[in-house]
Amino acid sequence: MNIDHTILTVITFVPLAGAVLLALLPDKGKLMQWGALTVTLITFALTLHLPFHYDYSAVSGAFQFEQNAEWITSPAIHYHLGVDGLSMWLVVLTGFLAPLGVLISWNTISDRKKLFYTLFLLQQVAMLGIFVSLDLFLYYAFWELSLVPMTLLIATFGRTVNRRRAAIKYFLYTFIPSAILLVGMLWIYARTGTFQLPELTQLAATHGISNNSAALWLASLAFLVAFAVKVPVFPLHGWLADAIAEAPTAAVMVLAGKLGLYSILRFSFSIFPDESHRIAPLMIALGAIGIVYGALIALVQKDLKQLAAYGTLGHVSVVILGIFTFTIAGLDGGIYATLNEGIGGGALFMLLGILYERYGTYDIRDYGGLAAKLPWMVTLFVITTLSVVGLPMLNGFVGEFLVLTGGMQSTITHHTRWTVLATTGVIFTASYMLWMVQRVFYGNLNDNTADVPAPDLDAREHLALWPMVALMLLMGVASPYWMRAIDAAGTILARELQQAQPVTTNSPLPVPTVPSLANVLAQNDLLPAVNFKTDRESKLNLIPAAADATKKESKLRNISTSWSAALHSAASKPNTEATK
Amino acid sequence: MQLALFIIFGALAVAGALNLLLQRHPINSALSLVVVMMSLAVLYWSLGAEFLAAAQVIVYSGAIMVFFVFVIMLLNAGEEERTKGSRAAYIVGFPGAAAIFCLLSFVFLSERHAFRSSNVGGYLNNITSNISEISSVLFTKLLLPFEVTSVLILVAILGAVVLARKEQ
Amino acid sequence: MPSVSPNYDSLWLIPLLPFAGFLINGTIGRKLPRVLVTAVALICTAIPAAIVAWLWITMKAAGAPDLIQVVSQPWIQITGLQINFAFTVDHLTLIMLGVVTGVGFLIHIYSVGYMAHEEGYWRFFAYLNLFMFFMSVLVLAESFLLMFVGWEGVGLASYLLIGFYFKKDSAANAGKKAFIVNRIGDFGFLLAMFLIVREFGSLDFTHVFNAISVNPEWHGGILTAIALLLVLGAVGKSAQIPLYVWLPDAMEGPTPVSALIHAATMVTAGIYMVARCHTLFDRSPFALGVVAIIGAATCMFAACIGMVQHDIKRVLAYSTVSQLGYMFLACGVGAYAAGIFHLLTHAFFKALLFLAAGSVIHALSGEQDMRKMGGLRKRIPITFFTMTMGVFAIAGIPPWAAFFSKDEILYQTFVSGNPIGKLLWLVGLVTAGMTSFYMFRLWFKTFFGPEHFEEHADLHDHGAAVHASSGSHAVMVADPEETHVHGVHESPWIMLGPLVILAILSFIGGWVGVPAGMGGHDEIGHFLDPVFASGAAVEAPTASYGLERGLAVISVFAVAIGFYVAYIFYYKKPRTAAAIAGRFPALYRLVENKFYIDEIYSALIVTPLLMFSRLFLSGLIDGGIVNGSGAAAGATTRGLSSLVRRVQSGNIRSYAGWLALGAAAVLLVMIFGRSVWLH
Amino acid sequence: MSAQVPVAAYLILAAVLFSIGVAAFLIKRNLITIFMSIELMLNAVNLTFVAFAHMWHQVSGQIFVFFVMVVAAAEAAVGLAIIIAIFRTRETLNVDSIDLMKS
Amino acid sequence: MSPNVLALLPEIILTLTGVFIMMAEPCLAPNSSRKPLGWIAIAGTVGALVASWYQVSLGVTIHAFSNTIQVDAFSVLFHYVIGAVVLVTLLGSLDYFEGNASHAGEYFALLCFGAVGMMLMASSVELLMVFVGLEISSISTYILCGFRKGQATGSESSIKYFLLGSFATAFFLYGVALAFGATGSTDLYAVALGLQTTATPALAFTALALILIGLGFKVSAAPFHVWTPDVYQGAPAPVVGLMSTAPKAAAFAVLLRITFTGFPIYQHRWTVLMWVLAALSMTIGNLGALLQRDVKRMLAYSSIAHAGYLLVAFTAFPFDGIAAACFYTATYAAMNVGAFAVITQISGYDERARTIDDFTGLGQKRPYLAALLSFFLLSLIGIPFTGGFFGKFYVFSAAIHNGNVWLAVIGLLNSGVACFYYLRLLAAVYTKPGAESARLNQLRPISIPAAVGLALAAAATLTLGILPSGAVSFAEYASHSTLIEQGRQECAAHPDCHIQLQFDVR
Repeated sequence: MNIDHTILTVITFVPLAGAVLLALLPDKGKLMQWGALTVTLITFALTLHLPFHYDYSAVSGAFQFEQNAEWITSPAIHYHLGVDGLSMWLVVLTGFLAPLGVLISWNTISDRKKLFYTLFLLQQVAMLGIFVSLDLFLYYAFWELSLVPMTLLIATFGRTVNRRRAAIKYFLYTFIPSAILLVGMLWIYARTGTFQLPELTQLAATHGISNNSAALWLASLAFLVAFAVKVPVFPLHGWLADAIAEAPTAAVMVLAGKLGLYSILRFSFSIFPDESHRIAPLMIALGAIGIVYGALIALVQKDLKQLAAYGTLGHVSVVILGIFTFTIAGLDGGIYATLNEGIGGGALFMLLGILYERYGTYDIRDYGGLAAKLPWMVTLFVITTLSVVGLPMLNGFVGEFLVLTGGMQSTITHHTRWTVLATTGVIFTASYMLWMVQRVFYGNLNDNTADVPAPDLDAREHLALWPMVALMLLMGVASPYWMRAIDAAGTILARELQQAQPVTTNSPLPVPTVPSLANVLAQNDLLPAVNFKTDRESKLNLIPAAADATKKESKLRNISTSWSAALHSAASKPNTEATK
Repeated sequence: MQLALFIIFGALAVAGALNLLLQRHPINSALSLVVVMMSLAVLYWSLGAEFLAAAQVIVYSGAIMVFFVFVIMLLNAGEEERTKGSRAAYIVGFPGAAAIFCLLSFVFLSERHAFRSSNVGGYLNNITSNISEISSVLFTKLLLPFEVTSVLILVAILGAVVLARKEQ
Repeated sequence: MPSVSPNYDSLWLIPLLPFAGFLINGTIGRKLPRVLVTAVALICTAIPAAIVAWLWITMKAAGAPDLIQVVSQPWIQITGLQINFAFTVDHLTLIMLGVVTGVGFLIHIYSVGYMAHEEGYWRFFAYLNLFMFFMSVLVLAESFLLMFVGWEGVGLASYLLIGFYFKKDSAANAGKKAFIVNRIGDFGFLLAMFLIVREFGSLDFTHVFNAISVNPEWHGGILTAIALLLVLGAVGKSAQIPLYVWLPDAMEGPTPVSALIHAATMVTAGIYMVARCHTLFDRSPFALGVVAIIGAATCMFAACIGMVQHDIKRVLAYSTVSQLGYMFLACGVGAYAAGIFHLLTHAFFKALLFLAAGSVIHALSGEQDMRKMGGLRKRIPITFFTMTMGVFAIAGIPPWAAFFSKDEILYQTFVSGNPIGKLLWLVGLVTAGMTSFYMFRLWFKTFFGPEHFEEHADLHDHGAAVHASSGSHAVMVADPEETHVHGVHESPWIMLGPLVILAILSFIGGWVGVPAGMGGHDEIGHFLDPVFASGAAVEAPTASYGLERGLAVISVFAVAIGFYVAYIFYYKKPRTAAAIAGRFPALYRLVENKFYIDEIYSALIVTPLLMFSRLFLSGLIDGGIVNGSGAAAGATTRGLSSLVRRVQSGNIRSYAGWLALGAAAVLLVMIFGRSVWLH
Repeated sequence: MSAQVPVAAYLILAAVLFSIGVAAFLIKRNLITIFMSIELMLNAVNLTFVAFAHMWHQVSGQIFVFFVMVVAAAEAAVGLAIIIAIFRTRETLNVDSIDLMKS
Repeated sequence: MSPNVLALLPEIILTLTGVFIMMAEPCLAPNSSRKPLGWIAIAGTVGALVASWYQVSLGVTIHAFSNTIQVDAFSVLFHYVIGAVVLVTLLGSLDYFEGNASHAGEYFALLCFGAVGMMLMASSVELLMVFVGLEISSISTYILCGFRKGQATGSESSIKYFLLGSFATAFFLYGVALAFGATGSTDLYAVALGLQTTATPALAFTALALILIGLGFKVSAAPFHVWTPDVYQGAPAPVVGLMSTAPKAAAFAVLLRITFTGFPIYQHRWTVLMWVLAALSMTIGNLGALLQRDVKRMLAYSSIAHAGYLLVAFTAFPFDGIAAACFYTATYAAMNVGAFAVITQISGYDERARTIDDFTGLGQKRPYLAALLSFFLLSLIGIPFTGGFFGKFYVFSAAIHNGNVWLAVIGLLNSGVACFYYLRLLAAVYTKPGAESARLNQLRPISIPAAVGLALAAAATLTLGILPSGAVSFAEYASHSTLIEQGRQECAAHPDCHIQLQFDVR
C-alpha cells in the first residue's frame, strides 16, 4: 500500500497517540519530557515525508497525499485530508516547532508535567488537523479543538494570577466568532449539500453557492471574522497581549498567526472570492494600520512579552496585507511570511522564555547590560531580532518584501497609500526591536538582575535555538526551495481571485449592510434551497405492498398533499407510496 | 332549571374559591375547598356525569380533603403570618394570572358559537346510564392508563413511606 | 553585453571570503588566539583585494569586456518575478571594489594595532569582515534587491560596530540611531523597488536600464517618483540633509570603523547608487535637481557645523558629511564621473585623516577633545606628517588629490545645465574655503601651539581601551613593544604603515583624473565612460579650458583664504577665534550645538511619536476601545447575568408568579402571534 | 329547554376557578393551603373536561376526570408527606421561609 | 407474543423489578447492605434495554392497548436513552448510600418505577396515557429529590419541585382538556385529524399553548425554568444526573409527538413560540450560570440552556427537527449524566465538594476523574469530537436548513458565553491544589460499578462525537417512523389507502 494516502492521517494522529501514551505513563523524573520529545520528533520526521515526496511539477494545484473517505453519511461529511503548496510547509513547520517547544519547556515546566505535555501534544494534533483537513466539518472540528488545549495551557500554566482571565478571554474571543463561523458553514451546507472544499471551490467559481449576495456577504463575513480574530487582525486583537503575556513559551510559539491566516487563504478565498474582493480594501487598510499600530505600541511597552505580542500583531498584519492584495507576489509573500512568523516569532519567544527562566521577570526595566554575561544569548537574540525586522538574507525579508511588492502591484482600491503606510513599518519595527535589544543587553548591568547568577545557554537551549537560527538563514538565502510549492498555490489562488468580480466596485470601504431580521429572513434564499442535495430520500424504502402501485398514484398524491399542507414546506418528506 | 343550578352552584364555587383565598387559617381554607368541590359535584351532575358527581363527593371531598385536614391537625398549623416573602408574586404573578384569565375568557367567548349548548341531565335524556359506557371505555380503550395507575399509586405509597418515615 | 564567463567565478570569493571570516571569527573566535583571529581576518580581506587587483588588470586589458556578469542560483523566485544571486562588474564597480577592498584591507591592518588591547578583538574583526562581505555585495550586485541586501547589511555592520562598546549607553544609542535613520532611507529604497517591480516587472539593473534606454520617450512621472525615493535611500545612507544626524554620532565606534565605514566606503554607497542608476536619473531632471540641491545644502551646512566642533573625530565626521555633499552635488548636475572621482580621492584622504586622528587619540590615550591637544608635531612626527598630507588633500591644495576631484565637481557644476548651477557653484566654492578653514583649524590646534594634554603613565588607561567603560580593563598584554611605552607616544608601525600608504595615495590619487584643461588625460573619466556613456553628454567639448583653469584659480584662492584665517585664528593669534565667538554668542552657540537639529528632531518627531503611541494608541485605542469593548461586553453580560439571577429569589411564590407570567406570555404569543416575523 | 346554559359559561366558570387557584398559589403562605390551591386548579380543569365531554357526547372526558382524581389522591399522599418532611427539618410551614437556595 | 405484552415489554420488566425490590427491601436486615437490590435494579434495566432492542429488531411499528401505545423506532430511541441514564445512575449510586440511608432499596425501586413512567411517556400517543406516565415519572422524581431528608436543602428542593411541578401539571392538564374540547378526542392522531376540520382553532392554539407550558416546565425551558436551579442544587447528585436527563428526554419525546404528530397543522404558529422559547432558554440559562459558584446549580442553569438548544430543533422541518432533537437528547443525556456521575463520585453523599473552588486541584488528586469531568464539560461546551458538538451541529444545521439563521446565531453565540462557566470549572480542576481543596482529601476510591457507569457515559459521548453515523441514522429512522405513522393514520381515514413501512436501517 502506498503510504502517500495515509501519511497525513499518520502525521495528525501520532501526537494523539503520544498524548494518550503520556497520559497513561507515570509522571516520574524526566519521563514526560523524553516521551514528548520522542513523539514530537517522530511526528517531525513524518512531516518531512511531505516535502520529499511532494510533486512540485504539478501546476494544477491539485491536492496531494489526499485521503477521502465517507465519515458520516448524513449530513454528508467526509474524512478528507490533503495538502497543497499552501499547507504543506505549514504542516512541516508545525512538526518542526513541536520538539523545540518540548526542549524549551524541559525545565520550566516542573510540576503537572503530564498535563502540560498531553495538552501540548493535543494542541499539535489540532493544528495539524486544521492544516490537512479539506472537509469543512472536519476542519471546523480541529479548529474548535485547537482552542481547548491552548486555553488550558494558559489557564493552568500561566505566569501570573491573571492566567485564568487571560485564558477565558482568549477562549471567548476565539470561540464566539467560531460559533458564528459554524452558522456560516451550516448555511453553506444548507445551500449546497456538501462540506467538501474542492466542490465548494468549484461552486464558488461558477457562482453556484447562492445568488443572494446579501446572504453570501454575511456568510463570508462570518468566515472572515472568525479567522481574523484568530490571526488576529487589528482591531480584533484584544486577546493577544494578555494571552501571550500569560502563556508558557511552548504555547506562545504557536498561539498567533498560522491557523487564522491559513484559514483565510484556504477557506475565505476559495469559497468567497467575490466577497473577498469586496472586503479586500478594508482588509488591506487594516493590515497596513496593524503593522504600524503594532509596532508603535510595541515601542512603548515595558513588558518584554507584551512587546513581542504587539510585534506579533504587526507581523501577522503584514501577511493580511499581502494576501488581500490578490497578487502572486502578495500571496506568495504572505504564505512565506506566515512561515517566517512561526520561526522568527517562535525563536523570539523562546529567547524571552530563556531570559525569564534565568531572571524571573519580563519587565524590561529590570534588564540591562546582559551582553557581557550571556554572549551566546545575545548573539542568537540579535540574529532573531534581525530576522524579525526583516534584514535581507534572513527569512523575514523575503516575505515582507514580496508582500509589499504585491501591495504596490495590486489593483485593490487605495493599495498604494496603504502600502506606503505599511512600508513605514520597517522603520518602526526596527525601532522597537533594536531599542529592546539595547535595553536588555547593552548599557550597564541592571541592579535588579546583576546579582542573579545566570549561566549562558546550555546545551539543551542551544539545541532548541540553533535549528531556528539555521532556518532563518536558510530561508533567507535559499527561498526558492520553499517557494516552489508555495508559488504554485499562490499563483492559482491569485488567478482565481483576480477572476472574481467584486460585488460592488464603487464604494472603497465596503460598509457591511446590517440587515434587519425581517429583511434577511424574508429573503427567499434563506428558505429551503431548491438544489438541496441529500440522499436522505434514498434511505427510506417504502415498498409497495401490492402490485398495482401506479394505478393508485393519484390517491397518494391527495394524501401527501394534505399531509404536506400540514407540514408546511417540508423539504425532505418521506417518499410515501401507497397502494390499495 | 339548569341555568338556575349553574348560577347557584357556580356562584357558590366561586365564593368558596375566593374564601379559600381569603381565609388565613388552613382549616377554613380546607373547608372552603370542600364547598367548591361539592358545588362542582352538583355541576357535574347537571352536565350528566353522575358517576363523577358521586366520585367527586366521595373521593375528593371525602378522602382527599380529609387527608388534608388530618395533616393540618397533625402539624398543628396555625394562621399564616403575613410575611413579605416575594414581591415578584405580586408584581408579575397577578398580572400573569389576570392575563391568563382574560386570554382564556377571550378565547372561550370568541368561539362560543362553535360550542354546542348543553341541557340538564345531558345523556339522561336519551341514554339510560352512562356509567356502563364509562366502564366499557375504561376497560377497553383506556385499559392501559387504568392499569398503569396502579404503578402510580405504588410509587405514591412508596414515596409517602420513604418521606414520612423518620431516619433511624 | 552580459557575458557569463567561468573565468570570473572567483568573483564569488570577493564577498564570500569575508563572510567566511565572519563566520569563523564570529562563532569560534572567542576561543581562538589573537594571532589566528588576525590571520583569518586579514587573509579573508587580502585575497579579495588581490582578486580585485587582478580584475582591474584584466579589465584594463585591450578588448576586455566592459561588463562581466556572473549568475548563480535564484534567490527569490515566484511567478512573474525572479531575483538571482547575480553579480555585475563594470568599471564603476571596479573603482568601488578597489576602494572597498584596498582601503578596507589597509584599515584591517591598522586595526590589528589599534584594537590590540580590546576585549572583543575577535568580535571586532568578525564585524569588520561582515562589513566587507556586505559592502562587496552592495557593490557587485546586479539587481536592486541584491544591492539592497548589501545596503541593509552594511547598515547592520555599522550598527554592530558603532555599538561595539555596547556597555556605553551613548555607543548603543548611536548604533541604534544609525540603524533607524538608515531605515528611513531604506523605506524610500524599498518603495522605489516596489514601484520598479510594478513598472518593469524586474529588479535587474540590466533589465530596468535597458527598458529605460530603449524608451527614450519616458520622462519624469513614475521615473521621478522612483528616482526621488531612491534619493531618499541615498540620503539616509550617505548622511545628507535631513538624515545626516546619525553620522556624527556614529563616531562612538572605534576609529578604524569611522575610517572604513563612516568615511571611505559605506557612506558613499548612496553616491554609488545614484551613479549606478544614472540612466534613471537622467530621465528625471527634477530628481537630479533635488540631488544637487541636497548635496550643496549638506555640503555647506555640515561645513558650518564642522568649523566649531572641538572633538577631533566629529570635525572629521562633519567634514565627511560635507564632502559627501560634494559628491551628491556632482551627481545632481550629472557629473557622475566627477562624483565617483571625488569618492575615490575622498576614500583615500578621509581614511587617512581618520586613521591619523586615531593615531593621535591613541597617542593621547583616548583624548579626543582638540582643546586638550596641541604641539603634538614633535611627539608623533609620522602621524603629523601623514595627517598633514590628509589635510592638504582635503583642503584642496594642488596637486593633492582632492584639488583635482573637487575642482572637477565645481567646474561641472558651473557649466551644468542646471538653472541654479552658478549658485550651486558658489556654495561649493564657499564651502571649499570653509573646508580649508576647519581642516587647518584642526591641524593647528592639534599639532601646533602649546601642549594642553596630560601625560598618562598608567598602563591601565592605555590606548584605545579607554574607549570602553571602566568595566573592561584590558588584561595586561604580553606585547613587549607596548609594555614599556609611557605617555604620549607614536603608534606602532602596524598602524603607521597604512597611514603612510594612504598618505601617498592622498597625494597622488588625484593624478588619475587630471582634466585635459590642466594637461592631464582625465583617465578616470574615460575609464568610466562605458558606464556613464549616456551621461557623458554633459561633459560638452564646448567647455573651454580657459574657464576650467580660471575656476581652478578661484577655488585655490578660496582655499588660501581658509588657510589664512585658520592660521590667524589658531596659530598666530589664538584668541581671535574666541573673541569673534564672543561677539556673536547666540550664533556661536547655535552652530556649536549643531543648530539643535537633534533636539528639534527629538521634539518634533520622536517625542510626539512616543507620546502618540503611549497615550493615544496604547492608552486610548488599545486600552480603551480594543480592550474596553471586550471588557464592556463582559460587564454587560455579567450585568445581564445578575439580572437573570435576581429572578431566582428562592421563593416558591415568586417562582409561581414568573410561571404565571410566562404562561400568560406563551398564551399571548400562541393566540395572537403571527408567524410573519419568521417567514 | 329555555334554560340552556352555553358550554362557554362552564368554561368561563372553570377559567375563573383556575385563575383563583393560580392567585391563591401566589398569595397563600401556608404550604398546605398552597397545595389546596393546586387542587382547586385541578378541579377547574375537571369542570372543563366534564363540560367538553358533555358537548362532544364522549365519555372519555369523564374518564379523564376520574384519572385526575386518582392522580390528585396520589399527589396528595406524596405532597403531604413532603410537607411533613419539611416540617420536621424546618419547624415551619411558611413558604416564605423556605428559601435556602437562591440566585 | 401478544402485541400488548410485546409493546410493553421493557416497562413490564422494570415494573416487576421495582415491585420485587420494594418487596425485598423490608425483608433485608436493617443494617445489611442494599447493594444486591441495586444489582437487581441494574439487571432489570439491562433487561428493559434488551427488550427495547428486541422491539426495534422486529422492524415494525407496534400498536397496543387500543392504540394508546405506539412502539416505533422513535419510542425505542427514547427508551434507550432513559434506560441508559437509569443504568448509569444505578451504577453510580450503588455505593452512594452506604452507611447513610438504611432504605436505599426504595431508591432503586423508585428509579425503576420512574423509568417506567418515562418510557410510557415516550411511547404513548394518547394524552391520558401521557398524563399518567408524566405523573409517575414526576412523583418518583419529587420523592428522589428529597431523599436526603437530613439535609434541609433536600426537602426544600423536593417541596419546590413538587409544588411548582403540580402547578405546571395543572396547566398541562388544562391544555389537554382544551385539546379534547377542540377535537373531541385525546388520541394524538385523532387530534391531528380533528384539527383539520375543527371549528374552534383558537381553542386549539390555547390548548397547545397550555400543553407547552406544562411540558416546558418539565424540560425547564425559559420562562418556566425558575425551579431548576433550586431543585438541582438541593437534590442528591445522582438524582440530579437522572432528573436532568431522563425525564427531560421523556418530556421532549412527548413534546415532539404532540407538536409534530398532534399539531403539525399549526407548525407555523408553534414554530414562532419555539423560536422564542429556544432563544430565551439558551440566553437565560447561560447568563444565569455565568457567575455561579455552586457546581450543581451551575449545571442546572446549563441544563436550561441545553433545553434551549434542543428546542431549536423544533423550528426545523419535521424530518430534520425530530432527528436532530432525538440525537441531541441522546448526546445531552450521555454527557450530562456523565458529568453528574463524576460529581457524585467526588462529592459523595454528604456533598463534600459544592462550589467551584472545592474542585481546585482535582486534576492532581484524581487525574482520571478529572479527565472524565473535563471531557464531559468539553462536550457540554460543544468541543469537536464529542457528542455535544455533533449534537449542536446537527440541531443548528437543521434549523438553518429551515432558514432560522438568526436563531442559530443566537444559539451559537450563547454557546460562546457558556464556555465561560464551564471553563472556570475546568480551569479550577487543573489548578494547583491549595488550602481550599482540603475537602477533596477524603475521597474514596472509585468503585468498579461506578467506573463502568462512567466509562459507559464517556464512551457514549465519544462515540456520538466521532462516529455518529449509526446514531444519526437511528435518529433519522426514529424521525421517519413517527412521521410515516402519521401518514398512515391519515391514510386510515381513507378506506382505499394503505401504507406499509419498511425501513432499511443501515
